[in-house]
Amino acid sequence: MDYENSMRLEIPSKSENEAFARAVVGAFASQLDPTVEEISDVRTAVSEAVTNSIIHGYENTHGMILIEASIKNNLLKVEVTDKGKGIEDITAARQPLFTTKPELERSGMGFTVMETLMDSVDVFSEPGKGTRVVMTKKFNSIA
Amino acid sequence: MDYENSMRLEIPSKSENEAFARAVVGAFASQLDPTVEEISDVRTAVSEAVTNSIIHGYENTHGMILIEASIKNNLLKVEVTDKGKGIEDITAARQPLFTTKPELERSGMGFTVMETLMDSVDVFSEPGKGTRVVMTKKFNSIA
Amino acid sequence: MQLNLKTINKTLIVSAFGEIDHHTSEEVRDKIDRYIDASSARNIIFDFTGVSFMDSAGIGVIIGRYKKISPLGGKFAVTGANAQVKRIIEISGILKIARYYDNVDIALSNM
Amino acid sequence: MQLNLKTINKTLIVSAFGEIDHHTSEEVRDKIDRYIDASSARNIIFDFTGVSFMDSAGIGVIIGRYKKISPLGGKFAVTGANAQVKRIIEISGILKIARYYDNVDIALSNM
Ligand SMILES: Nc1ncnc2c1ncn2[C@@H]1O[C@H](COP(=O)(O)OP(=O)(O)O)[C@@H](O)[C@H]1O
Ligand SMILES: Nc1ncnc2c1ncn2[C@@H]1O[C@H](COP(=O)(O)OP(=O)(O)O)[C@@H](O)[C@H]1O
Repeated sequence: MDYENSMRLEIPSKSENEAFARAVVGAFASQLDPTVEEISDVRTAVSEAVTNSIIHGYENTHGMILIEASIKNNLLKVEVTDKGKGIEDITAARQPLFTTKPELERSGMGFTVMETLMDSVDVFSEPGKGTRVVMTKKFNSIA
Repeated sequence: MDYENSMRLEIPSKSENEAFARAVVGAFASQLDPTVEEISDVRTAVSEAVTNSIIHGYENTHGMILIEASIKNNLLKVEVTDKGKGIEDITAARQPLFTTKPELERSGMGFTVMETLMDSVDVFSEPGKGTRVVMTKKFNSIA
Repeated sequence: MQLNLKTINKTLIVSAFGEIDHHTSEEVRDKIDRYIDASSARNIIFDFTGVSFMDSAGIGVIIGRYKKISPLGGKFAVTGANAQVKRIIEISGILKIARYYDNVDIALSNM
Repeated sequence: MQLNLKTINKTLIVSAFGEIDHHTSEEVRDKIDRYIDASSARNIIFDFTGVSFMDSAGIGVIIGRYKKISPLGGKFAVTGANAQVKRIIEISGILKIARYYDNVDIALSNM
């Protein structure tokens, strides 16, 4: 039987919304009857992507972040989109330890964390236009 | 000091999203450092409004529900909007025990619950166009 | 939605677990009605000890079951509600048709 | 973000409570740095027993403190992480610069 659901959340780029964003996607994913670990992985990956939009995309100025999630059977897709400054070199940005904000003590591990915890991570970005991170994860709890 | 935040959530009119919608607004309201009772009140009111959009607005057909919430200092505003069938007589609809779906064992207490638990409830509706319920609640936990 | 149903002295004790809303209420209703039809229960105790959340959909379920058993002269009680559920029960006026008891044992001794 | 800081035998024990992300990390960082500057601590134990969630912002905090104390020859340990926090610690490669111990007592006896 095919099961489908979706959500679309818009929030302002405030750092207190990092916790809110991961809570929302975690609650959405809970329909998949996930294990604690699966939910943790999704919450962590969302936290990384949303934080990046706040710090790097909007550089702590005001902007909106769009978080879309959809479920198709046991596959979760999460997209985090900002209209911020964008990424010059996506391949470089995805390298472990690469960061353009060392002064903020960023570890450069955000993309690495997303890639490790999710099954796929795609990054679409254009300097001056914004960034979209598309992540998927297959949940094993329901077949 | 002025504190502001907002969120905008769109979900399809599926009954399993009733629990998700109240969880999201509950998580959003938790910034207000609420009491357990304040959070319960908001969760319950959101559950009523979203359920009404699903059952009465879209009559269990497919449609989108928009849930907007904003915080200004200690005031929470929640708006639930559907593009469903609308309400002919809003005054009648708000009466306790009034329901157009007795066959679904609706108690007709939805609006009464919202009015009791929130500080204000405004209903805007046009037959054939849709319904918007606007609710506010002042949280006492932060001054 | 987990539901435990058992009969003691012609009183059906319904113990629900989880959240009762429109989404879960249909299953609750169907299970109770099938049980009532197959049993000799006359009275009903709704035990909410395991219910973390209920909205007016739950009220509809309670009133519906009341309508089903009251013609046969059955008694009706609710027990074990947390603060949120109690609030809904109070707002709904259900306490005009059902008595509230702290727990199932006290309710049973009043049936 | 609640933080408990204490020094035992020149080892600073940082016990954090709650969720460590970009939003909360600044406060964590500032509190630790002020404490280090005012104390005679040489080593640091990060105790995560009270931390329910951490993302890579927490890694930044740990590495930053490591850079602060390592020139003085200090030792570095992390303890008490739940499964989610442990995952982040593993992914980050932090275990190349810090040892992991199950609890603070064991960590202390290895400082
Ligand atoms: N949403 C975004 N907008 C603009 N730049 C971004 C965005 N996300 C990531 N980046 C860039 O990619 C780099 C690496 O990101 P990441 O691996 O998450 O590490 P960190 O956030 O610790 O810097 C960032 O330093 C930044 O330059
Ligand atoms: N979103 C909506 N769209 C259309 N009609 C609605 C909507 N919300 C409420 N109504 C109408 O108002 C009536 C009363 O609503 P309510 O007090 O919540 O009771 P109930 O949902 O139990 O019927 C409903 O029976 C319905 O006719």
